[in-house]
Parts: sequence; structure tokens; C-alpha cells
Amino acid sequence: MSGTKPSSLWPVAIQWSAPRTVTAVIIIALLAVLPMIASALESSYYVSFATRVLIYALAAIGLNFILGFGGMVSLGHAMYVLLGAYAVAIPASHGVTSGFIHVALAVGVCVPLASGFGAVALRTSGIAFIMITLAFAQMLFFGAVSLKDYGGDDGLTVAARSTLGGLDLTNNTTLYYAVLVTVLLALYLSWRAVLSPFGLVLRATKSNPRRATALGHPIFRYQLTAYVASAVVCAVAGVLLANLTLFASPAYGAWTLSGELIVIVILGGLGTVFGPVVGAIILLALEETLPTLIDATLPDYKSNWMLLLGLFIFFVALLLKRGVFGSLPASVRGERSKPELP
Amino acid sequence: MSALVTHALVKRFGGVLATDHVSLTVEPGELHAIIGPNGAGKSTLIGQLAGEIASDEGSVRVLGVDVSRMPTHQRAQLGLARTYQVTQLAKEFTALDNVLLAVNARAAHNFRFWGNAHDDDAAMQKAATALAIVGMSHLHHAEVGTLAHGEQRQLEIAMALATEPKLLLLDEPLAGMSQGESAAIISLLKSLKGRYPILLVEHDMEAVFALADRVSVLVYGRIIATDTPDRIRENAEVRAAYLGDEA
Amino acid sequence: MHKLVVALAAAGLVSGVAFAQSSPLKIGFVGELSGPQAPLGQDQYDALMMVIEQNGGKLGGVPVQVIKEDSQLKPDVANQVVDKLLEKDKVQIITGVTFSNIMMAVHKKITDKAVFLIGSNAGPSPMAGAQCSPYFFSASWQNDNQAEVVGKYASDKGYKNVIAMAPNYQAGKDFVAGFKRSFKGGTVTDEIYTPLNQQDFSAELAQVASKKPDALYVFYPGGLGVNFVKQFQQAGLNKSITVMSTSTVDGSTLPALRDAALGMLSGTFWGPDFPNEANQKFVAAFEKKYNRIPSQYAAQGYDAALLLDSAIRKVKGKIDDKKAFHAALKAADFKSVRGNFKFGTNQFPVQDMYMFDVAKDAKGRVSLRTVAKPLVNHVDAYAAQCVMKAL
Amino acid sequence: MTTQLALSQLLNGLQLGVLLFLLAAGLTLVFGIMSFVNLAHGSLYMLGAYFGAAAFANTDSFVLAIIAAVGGAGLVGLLLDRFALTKLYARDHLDQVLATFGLILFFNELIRIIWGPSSVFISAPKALGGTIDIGGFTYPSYRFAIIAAGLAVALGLYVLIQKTRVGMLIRAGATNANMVAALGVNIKWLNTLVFALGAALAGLAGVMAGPIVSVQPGMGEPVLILTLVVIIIGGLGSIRGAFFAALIVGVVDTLGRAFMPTIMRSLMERSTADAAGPALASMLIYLFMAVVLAVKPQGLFPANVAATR
Repeated sequence: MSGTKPSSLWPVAIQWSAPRTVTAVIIIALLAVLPMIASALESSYYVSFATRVLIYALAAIGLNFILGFGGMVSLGHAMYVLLGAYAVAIPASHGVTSGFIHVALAVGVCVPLASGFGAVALRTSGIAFIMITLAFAQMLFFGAVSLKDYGGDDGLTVAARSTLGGLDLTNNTTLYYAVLVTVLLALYLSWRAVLSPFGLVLRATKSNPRRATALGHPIFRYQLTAYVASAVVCAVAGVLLANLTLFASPAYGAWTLSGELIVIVILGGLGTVFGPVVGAIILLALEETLPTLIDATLPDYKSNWMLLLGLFIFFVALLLKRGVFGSLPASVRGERSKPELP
Repeated sequence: MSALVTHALVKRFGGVLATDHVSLTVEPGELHAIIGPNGAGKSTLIGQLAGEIASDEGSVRVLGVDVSRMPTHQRAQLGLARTYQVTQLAKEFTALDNVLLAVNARAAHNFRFWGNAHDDDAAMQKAATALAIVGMSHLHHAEVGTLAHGEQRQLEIAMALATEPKLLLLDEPLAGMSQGESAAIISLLKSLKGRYPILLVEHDMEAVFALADRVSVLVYGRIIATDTPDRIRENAEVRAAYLGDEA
Repeated sequence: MHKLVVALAAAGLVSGVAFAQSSPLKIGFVGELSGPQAPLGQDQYDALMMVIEQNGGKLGGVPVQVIKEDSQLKPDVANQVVDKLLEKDKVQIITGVTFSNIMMAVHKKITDKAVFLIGSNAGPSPMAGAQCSPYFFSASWQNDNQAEVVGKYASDKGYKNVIAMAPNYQAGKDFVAGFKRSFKGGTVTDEIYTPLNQQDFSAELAQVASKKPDALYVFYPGGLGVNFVKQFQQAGLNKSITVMSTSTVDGSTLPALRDAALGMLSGTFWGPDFPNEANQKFVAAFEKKYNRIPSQYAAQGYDAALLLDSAIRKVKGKIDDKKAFHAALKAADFKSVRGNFKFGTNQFPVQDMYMFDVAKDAKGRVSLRTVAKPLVNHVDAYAAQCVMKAL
Repeated sequence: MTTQLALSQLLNGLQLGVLLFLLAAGLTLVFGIMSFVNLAHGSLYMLGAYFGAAAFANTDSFVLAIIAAVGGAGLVGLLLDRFALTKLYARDHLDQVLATFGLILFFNELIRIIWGPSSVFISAPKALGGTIDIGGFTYPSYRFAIIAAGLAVALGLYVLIQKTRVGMLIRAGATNANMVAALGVNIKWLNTLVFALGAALAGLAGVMAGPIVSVQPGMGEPVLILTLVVIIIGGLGSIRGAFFAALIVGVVDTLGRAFMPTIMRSLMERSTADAAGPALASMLIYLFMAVVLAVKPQGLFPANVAATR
């Protein structure tokens, strides 16, 4: 080959695409200045709302890594969020407030646990994989419920946010930026990983696992590594969630939350790197505004907003095959000299 | 040392003997063809050799190594490459990415999370070469799902070659091809002959008799004859069991 | 008495005029308003709004705006809606909160901000003890109260051999512990904890039947209670074993249970048949408006509303004077539907606790009937652990 | 521990298993033939219970309640198949999971709007309200009726699937849907029939469970998850697998709950055992499933021999 690199070797979903890149850049820029806008409007509430959105986005980025790129439909990823939250709450209840220890504990427990769960679950595929991941999540959920010394079903209050060197996480804006940076880091890492030789094989296991195996790729190793990595991202999201809410509860691992994470990934655009952020913004904004919207029109049915949410999810699955972000126009081929993706 | 030796290979599905004590060899540089009527068990046999179907009895040796209990990907790493009767490609990938995937299967350190896969110039060069061999240099960027059937078959072969194989298993590479496409593949196979040991399963008699050094006839999972093309053509049993039907 | 009422009304009128120009006082309501546990939160909310409606959109003579938020029984959502109430709506008072786990998730955040939290249901033990706060008042009970009254009743009855059953989670264990605390003279021979997701109690009931206890103590809230009672009755055990319960047969589950629950005992602070005037008025108004017997959750919501009404009136709507408002709340100067009402040092009620049985009322409906008052002026078990900070 | 107690626990397990089978049969057939993952199957169970309760409230007849539940749920199933889900059959499992997850939220809210958030009332028929005395221990007669009815339905399904032409097509469809289409059978019609049949069975399970569980919005989810466990353990698409797996899950779950705490107490300190016993009991089914899948990824009774290749 000559010095020039091919222009669009990558599949459409992760190609460089001007409309998508522009959208992603605008969203990131808005997120970066959001606390200033909020303080100008004197509604600091939006900062904590946006923090929650970003934490969901982070968990969804983790899930997207195996769901969007590896084709592994895990209906149990909320269990790693649960794990991360307790990795903060339990040490904190013993007076250990160091965020470094919290993260180390979350990762240190998550890796062996996810390795074990993943190794068993990956013996299956398709629907059985969906169900076995659900089953593992249910196990962990009931495990947390039975943690009698740590609040059981009532959950565990965290006295104060983790201490993280010079960072003062008790300040909501600081916490927000810490979460934002984590999200951007996760986006960058997953982008790099997807384009890497590892990512090429991972995406091949989604597209045609039989072929990848016949070529000589030990796909189990790739899938398991991706599964563990995605679990770790969710566990970090759990650490942040416990810091935001100052609380850990078995409810963080409920199977409906795992379902919501899938909704976020698909809503954003399966297999796009930035999709989960868009999906999280849309879903949580919808959950936030639907009751208000109904209240304005049919106040008697305000508490029934989930009816509309259910229909919305149904139609997203039926009609929006590539998700909101994934549906943005793909690039014109051959315009760029180096393949990139937003 | 033979490239491939099978000894009394058996596969049963329920009560049916799909592969009935098959013993065959592929010698270095040899093109050994397997023919047989539909349902003779050709694809099952290929599956057993590649490791996708577990054999019930018997053994398989590739380049002297007993691979009978080896999983598919390890057999591939020994140098066993295959194509499929029904194309098995990463449909969302570009043609070049498919071949790159094959090249990387042989790379010692493919388990890398950093670096752009397309920045590996050596690998990209190998992939481009493999595509050039099958005459697809102009289709680097084409999404595989959009390629014509014949091009997809060619791509299968390019991927097999890109793994730097020591033994090729080709499962009906001419299936479903137009005459023009067939001719291109046949000339490609001719150019490969002698450079790789090849086990070719094929329906197209003309092609088989033109290409093969030896031909085995598989009927109901059993090899009823193995010989040179000329002798097979004259074998009475083969004619009765197989060619008679075809004629 | 009459004079006082007139005087209060006049004061209300005056303050109402005085504050007519300013925007209404914002009160946040947080509760379970969707999902399977919605009936509880809905009752708390309905009763609160009924009081406000009766007062012409005011509490304590001040126009109020209630901002209702659904916590969806998810702690992170609860946390979020509380953030919204505190930071966006800037409320000074939050009431409601249905479940203990939601209460535990949000209480600190609210009271740390010096916002008054008037709980109208959940009263988890840490909040009555070590984590008590001057900004938190409970208009309901400390969780264990409802179990302690049953334990006392069992002692009074002289039961020797009792089995306890509850779901395997914190509240379940708290209630069984509360029961054991006040159950003297007999023993709890077995404690059976069923998984929280378990819908079928046949296995446990068979065990209970084989052990032939004097009585069975159970805590199965909401839908679990419906399951339990139906299955208990079908197993034919209601003829042989006395059931004493907490939060199992109440206004929220009786409509689905009807005759199946007849004869079961329940311990709590209030029943619809209380003869006091405030209660008669409440029950009549509630039945008229919603066409059903009010549950205890409605009674709690109603009392919380009356408490707020009295305190806001006392400070003439000046909530900003936290000290004065705190004192006004602490005084609890209102006619509770439960009769006696006063706050203890930890700002949980010091109150009488009653036993009820399920029986048909005058109109032939299945309802709760008062049978005993085992505890008088009862102080919860955690009050001593509370070191109340001065405001 | 008496034998009588063990026996009555076994009956309890059987009763749970039979109910699970009614749900699993429809779910596994739908999966086998249409390769469709229907998370909303639990909603059909809930709808059955509500239709039954509504009929019961108006007529006081349990027979009519059963007819209303079976007919109503079957009709909803038919409508769902015709108007909502057809397009999803050809999609991958992910879209199906998502769409039917949305339907769960939709149906739960719909029920809440129509019937309100509280539990609704339905009781066992008077004739079955009591208990039966068997050799010294009593057992609720209604639960006996459930076991009997469930086994009767299982037998009926067996006859339908093994002995009739429709059953032959269903079996063939579960093994190879394309082949059935090639035979000239209208596969759409077969899909609708199977889906409605599954929905009707779920409705039947709902109304039969009505008198023993709380009929309330969201009642379908816990049972849905158990049902999914059943069809995975049994082997997807296999009716026979669903039957045995349902009974195994019912009995393992019940016996686990009954005896696990006692076993744990004999092994460790009482307070630890009291905490760990129920937790382990609630995890037992999932552990069991994980072990089964680790050993036999296709389940205990795979429907399709080819799939095990």
C-alpha cells in the first residue's frame, strides 16, 4: 500500500461522520459549561440531575462495549453498579473514606466476580446468555438484600462523599466535573479499544463468531476480557452513584435497571461509541419531563407516565434500528484521509 | 510427513452414521478432492476436520500433530484454514477488514487494546496482498454485505490465504457461481495448486477432474474409492453409486 | 374551647390577608406514587390534600402549593427528586416519604440543608436514635412501635409459644425484634424469614401448622400480606392458630382480602372506629370524598397536615424563623385523629398503641375494630440513643 | 422433620411447578417456533388474573372467571401477535427484549389506570375453600385442584402436540420453521395460533393463582423471571423440557425454602444461619440454573438435536 490510508474501512456505525462528530462535540461542550449555565439560571438542581445522567451514561458506555461491539446481550449489568455502590458504602460505614480505596475495592472485587460470571455465561449464547446474566444479577441482588449488617433491603447511608486527594467531591460542581471527566475518559478508552486489533476481533465475534474462530482467534478470551472490562466501567459508575446519592441500596441492582441500561444503549445507537451518552440524556430527560407534560394536559394521569414510556420503548425497538445518534447521516465516503469516529 | 491424516473418523447423528470410518490423507503439495452426492456427509467431514463438529471416534493429524481433541481456533493456529460452503463473513466489515482479521489471527500479539488496527502497516500490506491474489484490489473499502456472491466466495479464499495456511480445506468454492465467476476461481485454484496442500470438496466434476491429484468418493459417509482422477472416472463402483446418477 | 377556635380562625384570617400578596408557601411531598406500592403513598397524599382543600388551599392560614414527587421506590430517584425540591423549587418543608429505605436515602440530605422533614409513614430506627435531627418530625410512629404493641398484647394474653414470620429484609427483622422486646412470659419458638420476592408461603405454613403454636406473629406489608392471609385461610389454619400482625391487614389490603381476613389481629396506633371527634370528622370526610374507608396511611398523612397547619399558624407563615417554627412543630398543638399526641425528645410521637381485629363494621364492610390498648404513652426504644442537637 | 411435613412440602413444590409449567409451555413454544423472546408473557399472566377477578366480581362464579381469563388473555395474545409483534419475529433477540420490556411497563400502567393501584379481590370457589385430610395431615383443597388442573392441561398439551396434525406442525416448526413453511403451511397462521394458545395458558395460570397470591399491577414480573429460568433449564423450545424443568424448579425452590434454614442452622451459628439461609434459598434456583448451563449449555432437554452440534 502507498502512504495514504484507506478512507472508510470501518463499518458505518463507527466511521468518521461529520454530523455525528459535530453533534458529539456540541453535546460535550454543553456538558462542559452546564454548571455555569445552571448557576446563571440559579438552578443548581440541574447540576445534580446532569450528574445522574452522566453516571447512567457511564454505565451504558460499559454495557455498550459488549452489547454494541461484542453482541453480548447482558440483562444483568446493573449488578456491577450495585457492586460499585457497596464498595463505597461498606468501607465508609467503617470509616474508610478514601476514594482511591473505594475504587480499588470496586475494581478488585469486580474483576474476579465478573471473570467467574462471564466464564460461565459465555458458555451459552443468544437467549440463554440473556437469561443467565439476569440470573446472576438476581443472585447478587438477593445477596445484597441479605446483608443484614449493612442495611439489607433498606440500603446503607454514606456519611460523606469519598475523599480523593485534593478534589473536594462534597462540592456538587466538582463531583459533576469528576463524573464528566470519567465519562470522557471511558469514551476515549472505548473508542481506542474498538479501533484496536482487540476491537477488530471483538466486533468480529458479534458479526460472525464462527468465522472468527475458524480463522484461529480464541474468541472466548476476547469476549471474557471485554465482559470484565465492561463490568469494571459499570462498577466505577456505581462508585460515582453512591457518591452522588450518598446511599447504596440493593435497588441499584434491580433487573429493571439492567433493562434501562439496554434501552439507553439502543436509544443512543447500538455500536456507536457516543450513543450511550445521547441515549442517557434522552431517556432520563423523558423520565423527568413526561410527568410534567402529562400534568399539564391530563393531571389525573400524572402518575401513569410509565404507560407512555413503555410505548416509547416499544416503538424505539420496533422502528429506530440504529438509534438516535446512530441515525445521524453517515459521512460521505473518501473525504477523510484517516478513519476516525466521534 | 503428510499434511493431513485421518484415521477411522466417525460421526453419528442420532442413529445415523454421517461419517463412517473415514481414513484419508493429503500429502504435501497435493490437491485431494472429495466428491459425493448430496447428503453424502462432505460438509460434516470438513466440520470434523476443522473442529467445529466433535468426532465420536477416530483421529485427525495435521502436519503430524494429533488435533483430535483440539478446539477449532487452535487447529487454525497450526495452519489449518478453511472456506465454507455457505459464506461465513463479517458482513458489516469492509473486505479489507475481513482479510485483516485473518492476517491478525496469525499475529503473535493480537491481544492489543491500544493502537489503531489500521496503523499496522505490515498487517495491512499482507491483507492487501491477499486481496490482490484473488483479484479484489479494487474492493478494499466495499462493505462485504454489498458484494456479489462470487466476490464473497473469492473473499473467503483470500481470508484463508491470509492466515498463511499449511493446509487448505475448501468446501465447495464453486457453489452457486456463474460460469464466468467459476472460471476465475478455477484458475485461482490452479495457481494455488502445488503451493499448499489442499482438500477440496466440490460438486463440479469438470473442475475436480481438471484440478485434483487424487479424488475420493464419499457415499453415505463412507469413502468407497480413492484414486487418480482417470481411474476414478473408470471405477465401476463409483459409476454405479455416483456418476451413474449424475449422468 | 369555642373561644379558642374563634380566636384561631381570626388569627388565620389576619395572617391570610397579611400574606395574600406573597407567593404561596411551597411544600414538597415525596412518596410512592407509581408501581405496586402506590396505594400507600397515594393515601398519604390524598389525606394531605384533603386538609388543604378543606382549608381553601391553605395551611395555617397561608396559601400553600404542594409539589408532589414520585420516588418510584428507587433510592436514586428519590435522591434526585429531593435535589429538585431543595435546589430547584427551594422548598422549606418536605412531607410524606413512604418506605424506610427511601427515608434512609434522603433524610440526611434534607435535614443537613436545614429543611423541615415531616415523615408521614416510615420511621426507621436509626432516625429515632443516633441519627435523630431537630429538623425531622415523625407524624406516624417509630417502626418498632407497631410490633411492640403486639408483643405486649401477646404477653397480656399469656401466650407461651409464638412463631414469628416476616420477609427477610431489614424491616422484617426490626419488627420481629420489636415484638420480642415487649413479649414477656413466653418464648418465640421459631423465627421464619422468607425471601423478599417469595409469593407463596405454603412451605412455611405447613411447618407452622406442624408446630401448633399458641399464636403466630407476622409482618407482611402490601401485596405480600394479601398473599399470606389468603394462603393462611385456605390452609384452614385460621380456625386453629391466632394471627397477630403488623402492617399486614390494613386499609390498603382489606378490600382485596374481605372475609378471608376476618378475625386476624393487627397492632397499630389508630383505627377508623376511634370515637374521638377529630377522627369522626376525618373518617366521614374521607369516605365522602374517596368512597372508601381510610387506611392508617391516610390517617398519618392527615395528622401530618394538621401538624403543619398548627405550626404554620403559630409562626404566622414565617417559616424562615427556624427556631420558632421548630418550637411550633414540637408543641404539636392540634387535634390528632389518634387522640393523645405529643412528641418525645427524639421528635417521634409518644402515643398510645392499640390492637385491632378484622370484623364487619356497621355497614357490613370488612374493617378494623379496636380490641385493646396494651401500651399507653409509649416511648420508642431508641429515644435514649438520641442526642438532640439544639437548633 | 416428619414425613407428613416433607410430603406436604413436596405437594407445594408440585403445585408451584404446575403453575410454572402453564406459563413456561407458551413461552417456550413461542420461542421455539418464532425464535421470539417475550418478556411480556408475565403481563398476560397478570391480565388473566385481572380478567378472572373482574368476571368473579360480577358473577361470583369461578368457572366464568376461568373462561374470562383464558378467553381474555388468549384474545389479547392474538391481538398482540397480529398487530404489534409480527414485525419483531424476524428481528434479533435484543430488539425483542427491548420491545417487550416496554410492553411490561405499558401493561402495568394500563392495569393501574383501569383497576387502580391496590390489590383486587378474588377467592377460591366455595367448594374448594377448605382442606382435605390425607392420612393425618391436611392440605388445602384448592391447591390440589391446581395440581390436578395443571396436570390435566399438561396431558392435553401432550395429546395436542403428539397426536394431532396441528401438533405435528408445531413440533416441526420448533425444529425447523423454514421446513414447515416449505410444506406449504401458512406459518403466520401457525404463529398466531401458538401465540394465542400460550397467552391463554398464561391467563389460566393467572386466574388459578389469583386466589393464592395478591392480584396487583406488576404481579407478572417475579413469576416471569422464574418462568424464564424454567425454559432455559428445560431447553428452549422443548415442551417436555418445560414440564420437567417446571416441576424441578417448583420442588427445588419450595424444598430449599422449607429446609435450607434448618440445614444451615445445623451447620453454623443461629444468627448467621438465619441471615444466610433465606438468602441462599432465594438464590438457589439461580445457582441451580447456572450449574445446569455450565454443564449443559443447551438445557436439560434440548428441543432440537441439530442445535447441539
